[in-house]
Amino acid sequence: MPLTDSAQPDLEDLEMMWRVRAFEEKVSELFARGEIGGLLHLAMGQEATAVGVCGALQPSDRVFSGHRPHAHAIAKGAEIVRLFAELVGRRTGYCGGKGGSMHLTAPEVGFVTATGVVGGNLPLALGAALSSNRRGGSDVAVAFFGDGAVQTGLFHECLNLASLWQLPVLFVCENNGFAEFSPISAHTVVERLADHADTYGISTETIDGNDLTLVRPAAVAAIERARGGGGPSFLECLTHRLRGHYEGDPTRRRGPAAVDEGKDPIQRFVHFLYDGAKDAELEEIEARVRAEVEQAAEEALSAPWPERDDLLTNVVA
Amino acid sequence: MLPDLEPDALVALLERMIVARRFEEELIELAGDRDIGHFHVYIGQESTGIPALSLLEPGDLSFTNHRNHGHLIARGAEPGPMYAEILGRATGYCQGKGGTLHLASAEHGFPTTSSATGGCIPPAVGAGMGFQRLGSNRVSVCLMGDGALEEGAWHESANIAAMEQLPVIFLCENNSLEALGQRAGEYPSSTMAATELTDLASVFGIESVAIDGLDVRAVHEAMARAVHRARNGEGPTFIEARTVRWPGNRPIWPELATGKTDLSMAWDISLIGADHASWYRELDGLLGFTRELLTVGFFSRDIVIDIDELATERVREGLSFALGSPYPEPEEALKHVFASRGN
Amino acid sequence: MAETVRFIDAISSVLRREMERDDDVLILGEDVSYGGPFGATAGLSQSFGSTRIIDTPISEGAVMGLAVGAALSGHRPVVEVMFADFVTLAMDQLVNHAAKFRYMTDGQLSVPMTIRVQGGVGGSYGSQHSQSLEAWFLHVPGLKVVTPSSVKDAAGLLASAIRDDDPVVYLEHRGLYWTKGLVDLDDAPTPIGSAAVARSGSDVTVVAVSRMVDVALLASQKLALDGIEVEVLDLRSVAPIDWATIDESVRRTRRLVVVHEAVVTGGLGAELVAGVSATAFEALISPAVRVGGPSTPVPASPFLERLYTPDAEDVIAAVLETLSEL
Amino acid sequence: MRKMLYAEAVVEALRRSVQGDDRVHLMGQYFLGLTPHRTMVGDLFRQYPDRVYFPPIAELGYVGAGIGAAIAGLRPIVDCATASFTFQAFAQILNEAANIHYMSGGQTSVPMVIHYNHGVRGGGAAQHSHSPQAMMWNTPGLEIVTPSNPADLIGLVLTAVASDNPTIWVDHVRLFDTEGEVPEDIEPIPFGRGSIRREGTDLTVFASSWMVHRSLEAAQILATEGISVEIIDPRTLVPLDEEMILRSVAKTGRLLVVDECHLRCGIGSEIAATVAEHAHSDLVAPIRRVATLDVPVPFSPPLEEYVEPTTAKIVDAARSLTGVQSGD
Repeated sequence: MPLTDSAQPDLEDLEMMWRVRAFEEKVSELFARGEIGGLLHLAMGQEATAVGVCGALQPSDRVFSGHRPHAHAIAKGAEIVRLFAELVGRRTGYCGGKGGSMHLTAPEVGFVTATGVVGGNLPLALGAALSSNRRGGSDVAVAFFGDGAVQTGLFHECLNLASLWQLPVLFVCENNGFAEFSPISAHTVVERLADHADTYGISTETIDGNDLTLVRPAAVAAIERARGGGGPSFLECLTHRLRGHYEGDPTRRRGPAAVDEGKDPIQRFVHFLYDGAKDAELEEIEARVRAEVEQAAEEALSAPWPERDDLLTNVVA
Repeated sequence: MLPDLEPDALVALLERMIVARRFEEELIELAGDRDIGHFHVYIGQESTGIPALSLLEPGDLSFTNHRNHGHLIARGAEPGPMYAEILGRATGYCQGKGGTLHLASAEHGFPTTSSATGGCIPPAVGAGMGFQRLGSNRVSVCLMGDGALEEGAWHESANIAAMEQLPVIFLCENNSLEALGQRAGEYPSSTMAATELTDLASVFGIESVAIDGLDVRAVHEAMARAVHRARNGEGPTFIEARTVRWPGNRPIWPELATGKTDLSMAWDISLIGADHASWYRELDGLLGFTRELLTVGFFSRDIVIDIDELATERVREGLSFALGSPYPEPEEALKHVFASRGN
Repeated sequence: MAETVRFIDAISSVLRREMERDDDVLILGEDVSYGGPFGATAGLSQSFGSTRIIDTPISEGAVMGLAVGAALSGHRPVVEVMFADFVTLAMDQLVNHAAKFRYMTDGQLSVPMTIRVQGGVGGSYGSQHSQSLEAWFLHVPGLKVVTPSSVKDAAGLLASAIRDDDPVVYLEHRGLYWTKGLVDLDDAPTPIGSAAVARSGSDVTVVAVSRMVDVALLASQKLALDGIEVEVLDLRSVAPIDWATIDESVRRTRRLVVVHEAVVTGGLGAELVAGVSATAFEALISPAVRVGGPSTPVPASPFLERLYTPDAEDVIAAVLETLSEL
Repeated sequence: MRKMLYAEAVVEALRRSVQGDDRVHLMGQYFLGLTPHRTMVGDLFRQYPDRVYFPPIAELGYVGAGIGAAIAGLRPIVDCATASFTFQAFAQILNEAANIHYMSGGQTSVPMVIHYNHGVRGGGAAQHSHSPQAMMWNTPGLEIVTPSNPADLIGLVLTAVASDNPTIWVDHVRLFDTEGEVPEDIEPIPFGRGSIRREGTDLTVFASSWMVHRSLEAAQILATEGISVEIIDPRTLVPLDEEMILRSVAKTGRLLVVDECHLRCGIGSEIAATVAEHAHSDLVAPIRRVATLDVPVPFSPPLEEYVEPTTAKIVDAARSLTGVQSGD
């Protein structure tokens, strides 16, 4: 489709990508300092898909993420101070310290939930889409997942259902070439993952997920199709993880060298916007966002721990 | 068309197809007289399972599902212990512990039968993996219905079979052409969005073919090729055999909607009335195969009648054997939870 | 108005009434528009159409998760699981998602869904279609679990389950489907978490669930002829357990028997006996006794099925055992 | 005797299994979870590339494949990594593997081992902290081993691999860093025989896996207060050494079950019920259970500590059972 203005990413999107990057870098630092425990999966290098897709959504559209959810939550509009607070297990966190990194929620901005189970969020997104559809609404549901989820049985069941019922759902596969620790070739013989979606008659597109100027229009088109009753779409974004599978991964396979290969989505978008010229404005955005992130992290760390009484609440209503 | 086989082999196929048919007919009749629990019959799919499984050799494994009676007969299981198992008797293949849903006979290459939809797929793939790793040239056959393709187990297992190039044959008997809930002309099976079921396998690079499951020759050829590939390390094959659901299978409890099969309809069209005419004329693979054998002139109607009489007799003897068999001893209920421990 | 209906029809009627009462109630399952295998949803698709009576593929995991997603979005889905054993295919969505979202998000998300699960021994269905899995669900915090034994509670607990704001596993024993009983659909729903005194007695407390309540009642009638007065508690809710009612009864009778059809080892009975042994230890004057399925898969043979399933004689033997240890 | 880390013992158990029987193949790569030890198993994988299979993230598919491979003649050791992922494979583990021998009337055996790491491990939150062994126990047909030290681990795994039954091998990542003595020539340990980790007279503590260590720690504290604790480590839950438990309770008259499963219908429920049924007259105090509280496991460290069975909770429970006032 031709690019419309709404399909063009702009400076706000750049700022959002910086916010994600700065957040993840800060998280990495807090993890190294021992302020954050548990399993942390960071999305440095995958900012363009999160920002490209979430920036094309309305607040009432619902996002369901997987075990690498920070970028999606931020891009959907979650407050970073509450995200930090959750990661450091504080009472003011989005889940009051009960969820942690893999179970973030910010329902008021349409970031419904994440899951630590590979592929576990796909049917949830489907259900939200069904719900919207049955209410005659126009809200769209989005499931973000990695290439590892494509080999799960749920993936197959969900794509079949989405197509059968023509549900308003967007499947965003962030194909970073690695399922957990293994290169994708160790997990499937299918080279273009979107081929699976073709099988069920779902609209597909495979794009360079590091290029925000490609992700955004593809997302806008898919979302408009879903809103208009055109059913599900499958967007395969070829991305590049700048970190290992999780923080502390002893077999970390990715290093900053990748940046040199021109895969860093922020650098690419900067180049697109400025063609290497106005560095001052860029530096101002980055500096401002980093300061904001630092302050949010400080605020989160000084927040109180949960109370013991909190432990037994909210198991059931 | 007929498979490229010696007359003796063709007669053997016919004989097993008739046994499979009579087996189910007797069972449905029996169920009219007494409560024998829920069961599924293979009528209408004999032209697929019998020629396909005739190509297996001892040691090859097959993993079947809730609609398994015809499969066991195809590999030489006896009606007596089969009925005995269905009736929960001590002389059943599983000594009454499996029943129709888990009818299994290890000596005939059926180590276990799952009646959870898609439940047989991962173990079938695993058996292929076992054979490959043991350096054996045996093959593993997964006997599945089209509904099993709706399960995630299919997707996970197909991926593994393709990745490892395992000696596995997925024989998918798609009998949904008239199944409950079918969206006519829209999808090939009840609730599957893929317009071609074979796409679900070929997307993994698995060699896939859709055939007419009523065509004994087509089944035989496709299966022969799949077995050859598997034995020679060329990887998995997916065969979609399209059959039509027998009218008696439409209700949840099978009933003899088309009556006991009258094989003379194979040569005397005047016996076919208005009811179920298309079934008798075109869709019953057993009648079709009989017609072809007669047309080619391998043998006479009398021989068909003789084979049928013998087959019917064998089935009835099996049923009396089962009905005359005792129930298991009570203690049997507590046995075989675990294999005996070696320590 | 009270009328006598079959258990399965009570389920049907409540589904219909709840759908009329609340537009957010959806039904999902295999062949539900055709009534499902036992007719629980018969006729509903004619009234409510395919937008609310939704046939699904045989994709238990996805369907369970989809219902969770719809519940997160404000619907009240009722998922029909054709056989309890097939919950195994949806365990991850049930245990790791449905049961946890409220807690993991500290109360921000709700999962108001009902999971109707048919199960139990009978009809030669064999090992993969006959299990009673209430102990698994009881072990998962965040799930509520109910299992009616009477037609009245079949209706009352289902209405409560559908109106509840948490995931409720509603366990149906197919052996009860054709039993009849009096029910008034206008009555208040049966509250979740409350046991019923099915028969009052002073000598021994027998706690039973589902189809075993009738078995316990039959046993208690026979025992009454010998002057032994058994109190039969119908647990009705497996989670939460009505400890107060059990505790009150056991402190009075000072003896406890638990009866369920599921496997004894690691079963509901283990929890009940462990709980009573901790809280009413001094009240018990003889050891508690558990009656239930043996530690074997469920066999297919009708003969073996009868041996597998506890009957009134087993309950009588257990009651007498608690009385003999004085 | 040599000293060995539990994590090293995992690798040794796998190595000996692979070396001892050509039919043993390893399916999965996270035997040591995501701990820093996970690279230790790498040498073994490199040494026997033909005996190792790294599956995709498809637990239902590859655990089921393990079942079929076992039927076809292998003796696979299948790794599910984190216990929570077994829920993806429940249909194959509990509805197929556990039932096959029985359903077939004894015709077919499934000689496979299924490994997972259970329990609260620190920051795992609700979806990575499960202990599903109680649920598996409720399904007849699975043997369940729960080693607590390196020597037992090796001996039990050797028996598991030789067993013709599907066996669940339960590890805990917190065990990996513990150290223990291992005989030079270790023999298979028969199933169904518990081990008395500490002898005592006042109170019987039943604990498995990682909880054995917490109980030992508690017993030391209690000893300084004059409370003599006997600790029973069942080593295998199925089959269970009931006799050892009953014998100990007959001696002490008190039972405390320490269990990392959730309280309701946990391992503790079954042990408590068994003792209540069979040793009622031996008991001089109610049976107590210290288990993971019945909430999903929370993420935040203080909340996590509050739900799990800690040494302090074991000490408190023991004091109250033996009539000693809490505190000093």
